[in-house]
Amino acid sequence: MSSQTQIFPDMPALCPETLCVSGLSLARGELTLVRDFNLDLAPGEAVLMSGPNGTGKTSLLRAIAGFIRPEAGTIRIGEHPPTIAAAERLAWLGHADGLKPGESPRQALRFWAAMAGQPRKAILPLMRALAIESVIDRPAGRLSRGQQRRTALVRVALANRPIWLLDEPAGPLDGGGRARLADLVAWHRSRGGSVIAATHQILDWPDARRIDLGTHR
Amino acid sequence: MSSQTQIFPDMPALCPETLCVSGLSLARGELTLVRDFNLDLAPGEAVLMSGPNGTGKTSLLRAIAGFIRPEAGTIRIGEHPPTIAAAERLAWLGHADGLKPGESPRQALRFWAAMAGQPRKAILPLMRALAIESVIDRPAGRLSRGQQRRTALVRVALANRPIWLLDEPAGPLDGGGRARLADLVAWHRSRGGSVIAATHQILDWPDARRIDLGTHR
Amino acid sequence: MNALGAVFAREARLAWAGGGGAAGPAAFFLAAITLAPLAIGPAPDLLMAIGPGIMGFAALLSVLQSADRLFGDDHADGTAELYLLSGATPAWLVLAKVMGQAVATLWPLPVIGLLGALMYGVPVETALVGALALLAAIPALSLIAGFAGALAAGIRRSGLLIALIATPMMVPVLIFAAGAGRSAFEGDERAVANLLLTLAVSLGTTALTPFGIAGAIRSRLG
Amino acid sequence: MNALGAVFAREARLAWAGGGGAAGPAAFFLAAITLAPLAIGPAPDLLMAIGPGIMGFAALLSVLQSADRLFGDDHADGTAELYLLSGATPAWLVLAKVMGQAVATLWPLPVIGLLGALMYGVPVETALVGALALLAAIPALSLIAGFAGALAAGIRRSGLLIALIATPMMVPVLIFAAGAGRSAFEGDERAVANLLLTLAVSLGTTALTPFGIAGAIRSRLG
Amino acid sequence: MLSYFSNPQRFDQLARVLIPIFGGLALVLLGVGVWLALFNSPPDYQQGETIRIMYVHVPAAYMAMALYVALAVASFVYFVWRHALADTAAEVIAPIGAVFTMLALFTGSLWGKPMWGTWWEWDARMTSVLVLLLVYLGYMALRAALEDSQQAARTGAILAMAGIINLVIVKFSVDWWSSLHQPASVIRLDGPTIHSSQLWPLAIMALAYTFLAGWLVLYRLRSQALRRRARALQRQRDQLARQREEAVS
Ligand code: HEM
Ligand SMILES: Nc1ncnc2c1ncn2[C@@H]1O[C@H](COP(=O)(O)OP(=O)(O)OP(=O)(O)O)[C@@H](O)[C@H]1O
Ligand SMILES: Nc1ncnc2c1ncn2[C@@H]1O[C@H](COP(=O)(O)OP(=O)(O)OP(=O)(O)O)[C@@H](O)[C@H]1O
Ligand SMILES: [Mg+2]
Ligand SMILES: [Mg+2]
Repeated sequence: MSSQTQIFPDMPALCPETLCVSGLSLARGELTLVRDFNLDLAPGEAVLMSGPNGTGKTSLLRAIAGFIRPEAGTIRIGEHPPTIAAAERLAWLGHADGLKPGESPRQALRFWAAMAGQPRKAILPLMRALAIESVIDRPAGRLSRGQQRRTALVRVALANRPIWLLDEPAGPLDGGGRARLADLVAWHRSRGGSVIAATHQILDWPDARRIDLGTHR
Repeated sequence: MSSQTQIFPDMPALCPETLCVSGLSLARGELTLVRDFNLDLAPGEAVLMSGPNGTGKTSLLRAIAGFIRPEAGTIRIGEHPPTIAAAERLAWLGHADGLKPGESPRQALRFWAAMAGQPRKAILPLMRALAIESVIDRPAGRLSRGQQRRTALVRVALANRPIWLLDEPAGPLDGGGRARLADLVAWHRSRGGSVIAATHQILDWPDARRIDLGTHR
Repeated sequence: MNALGAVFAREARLAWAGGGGAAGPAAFFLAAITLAPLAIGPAPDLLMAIGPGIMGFAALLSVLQSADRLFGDDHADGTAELYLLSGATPAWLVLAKVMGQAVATLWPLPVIGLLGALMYGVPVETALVGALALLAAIPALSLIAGFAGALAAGIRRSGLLIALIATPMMVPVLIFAAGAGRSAFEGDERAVANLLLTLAVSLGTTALTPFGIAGAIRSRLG
Repeated sequence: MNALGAVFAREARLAWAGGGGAAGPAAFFLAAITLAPLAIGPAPDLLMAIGPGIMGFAALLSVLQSADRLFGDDHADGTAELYLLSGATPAWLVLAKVMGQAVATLWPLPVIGLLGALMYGVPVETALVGALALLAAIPALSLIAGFAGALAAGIRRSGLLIALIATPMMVPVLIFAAGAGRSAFEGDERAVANLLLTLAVSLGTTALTPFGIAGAIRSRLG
Repeated sequence: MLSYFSNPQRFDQLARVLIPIFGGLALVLLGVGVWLALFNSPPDYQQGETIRIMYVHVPAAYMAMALYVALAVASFVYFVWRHALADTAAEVIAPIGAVFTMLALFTGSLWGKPMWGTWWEWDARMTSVLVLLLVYLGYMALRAALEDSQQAARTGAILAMAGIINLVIVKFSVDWWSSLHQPASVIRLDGPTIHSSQLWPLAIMALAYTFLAGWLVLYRLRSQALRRRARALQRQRDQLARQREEAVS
């Protein structure tokens, strides 16, 4: 796919990984949110998860990442349950962007590149891919909501991990930002990566599977 | 309009108010964001403000609320500049929802009703109008993003003030939530209220004026 | 219920919510006066001599502990904007807020101060004077802490900055409040004068700091 | 640069960012040892006797002050999740984090402790022993504060909770560290033993608390 | 008057004239003062030669307080009239004041060793100067922690104005607390109680310190103002370039 070369051709290769959720039930407090949920995600696939507010999209993503312990069912990333071993296969974008107000995107992304063991030189192309290279040295606390979100998306891409878990990635993005996100996801999939995103926006990612968690229940 | 009776017919009448922004220029740090911006908002009107991330929508709303001092130009709410006197005419929804994690919507809304001098009995109908009456006693920290946003919208409506300033009101809302927000806004306008909202979503509020801050610059 | 009453009640409720409540500063106070003898050593006459002073010092630190959350949370969660647009006079509003928290959480301090002084071997009358002085000092201490907290709201590691800003302004209260205890201990008749001075400082602070706090909140939103 | 080095360096950088840095705990320490005599009174022999103890006590409080931000900020801004998914061993990661902050911000404490002790009229050798004891106590104090901070991350008024959780665990360090200064003051040869014990507690804490902290972070995400 | 000099150009002209005058006066007065203090004044009948430390110490203590007053006044002017120059003044005064405070502490404790036998005494006056140092440090730390310059300016101004209470503490602390320190002997309602052979060198040193501080403040103020203007010009140029680009495309 052409978007691969557009974004950053020198990125080290990705190790594709499968995700398999079977018979998952989640409860929060008194409430059962998700009952007997099944999902198979092969390399290169994308899932767009929608559903009314409060149905449990965020909870489901957090369970897959291993932050919430499910009531029943299994989650497998490759062969592992979501433990530290499997965590290295996931890239996470939550409601919060994980930015420090005093740290500029450049500083933050250099740090996350080092954490993921990825080369720094990927930072600038990825910032460009999300059209925020001009704010690279502005403290994150002064960025606009959309600029913060884009910085967090760069962090996700920078980790170079096969499975992306994105919770409302497009909420604060403008039209251009959504298009650039779609390109980024297409690039990731072309490299063998996969994505699960919870969203209320209508994102047109080509041949993404759509799950409505509301009707599933 | 029928939505008025649907939502809460017993709400005390609203005192309509005009807003007039003329020749406004805003700067943040070294950056000039908005130059010579003009806006007139009569009772019953709605303005939907869009524009690329980082153009200054949030900054503009904050200036109108009196949180940011403009470089040049004037802002008038009725006859007043945005001071405490004029503040009583504004209802504010920022990026943050203004909720305390340990407080339930019922507790929080009772508090804000008392602050605004409005009757408590409006709380339940408004919660119903946004379809979150079922979570009324759940601590806000455990609500989903969309539920939190809806609670904040109830707070805005509850204050019974003529001019609403909404920063991305619909970001975390599902389709149903957006429809209910549209109803709420229609009800507010039918009572003589007006709204300025910054948004990246396509909200279909009937005959709302649309401003693209990106092209304005 | 009017707006100020609502703010007062909410602040008291939030201070109690989450199980902390009055236990918080009280527990810190208790921890501090328990640790001090461990650091200083068990010599009884030494402890007796420093008893009234340590009570004042520990009370000051307990009040400082909760200062960063009082206005810092409002700054972070968007409540500060809402308060400024609420139409209530900002100075009254912040006074209600600080007092709501103080009334809900700080009343045990004089009681523990009394007990603590007795545990340090301080005579009963001296301990009583000390406890009264603490009571008189609480408004001043919590308003000054609130002022520093409003200035530093939302700053990383604001706790330290708050302590640095607040302590110099707390010096007179500390001198008078601890002085009351000490003069009582030394059988000096200045105890009453010190007590009255503490009260006077508290009144003065109550009249002035709310304006400072309101100004600080507004300036931090810009 | 490997992951742990990166965490260490980032934490040190964040501690310095925004102008606070090493000045924070140091300034608090200075404020505490300045206020104590105001509360206790100026009598020189009294101050000399409590000098070593007050230094240990004030150092403990300074370390506590920054504890709520160390893990609380990560919890609030979503960094905690990212750390857990980073693939680095959590215990090592938190150790690097705590040490990064400690190295960046706590090194002035022994220096000010030395100066402070001299200002309290403590003899030079005693003051030196006290400063060494502070140095030896810093790892233990900051790790215990970090543990309490991780347990209380994101809780309203976590500062108080942290103080409550941490102080009992800090008792041994405080006893040995302040004990070293006091024994030196009293010309007691137990000074060296106390110094070594402080160091031993610090080493033990370094070996154990990281697991506790990592577990606490994970449990607070659920 | 205020608004007259808040104009950057006019301030710059004025500063260019005043800076050499202040610098020169400071140099000359310091020379004379040091000569008088060290060689041409009698040793004290009680304190002997150590009295000479006084000529360094007392003016430093006085500058520590005077500069805080200046800081508070500049902050007040900024807060009410929003002259950017007043804020810059506050910004540059603080570290200079802190240095003079440290000098007062340092020379005071040098003096204390021969006089009282200790470097440091928890005496009211000394302690309150230490507190004044904390006030300066707190002000600088708050400003440094606020990234937005407008927020730093307004918030700092509020703190500086509130901090004026500490001068009251410094001034009256002697009466509140039992004290070893000299009671005020120069500035008294019934005239100075100090001998004229000591008063003269002291007065000259005080004047010298004042001009030194004035020179430091003006110098840093001018360079800060120039930096601000350079930044503004750069911004203008960038914006013009951007507009030209837009016009072309
Ligand atoms: C670090 C220690 C010291 C500090 C912080 C300090 C501070 C001050 C201050 C703030 C003043 C100005 C008082 C005013 O104008 O009201 C002052 C004046 C003075 N100090 Fe010190 N002082 C210290 C040590 C000493 C010592 C050891 C002596 C000698 C015995 C001394 C003798 C004086 C004298 C004679 C004056 C002039 C008093 C007057 O005319 O008001 N000081 N000092
Ligand atoms: N500890 C808890 N106790 C009770 N209910 C809880 C708890 N935590 C979460 N909930 C509820 O669980 C539901 C699921 O929340 P979740 O955040 O997963 O929803 P979501 O699908 O992401 O919604 P949104 O679209 O609004 O983001 C919500 O209704 C919430 O109120
Ligand atoms: N203190 C500051 N210094 C420099 N630049 C700043 C400062 N504060 C904000 N900015 C910049 O000002 C711009 C406007 O931000 P604002 O939040 O108003 O944008 P927005 O239109 O609301 O964007 P979004 O759609 O992403 O929410 C951003 O580009 C931001 O980076
Ligand atoms: Mg969600
Ligand atoms: Mg915005």
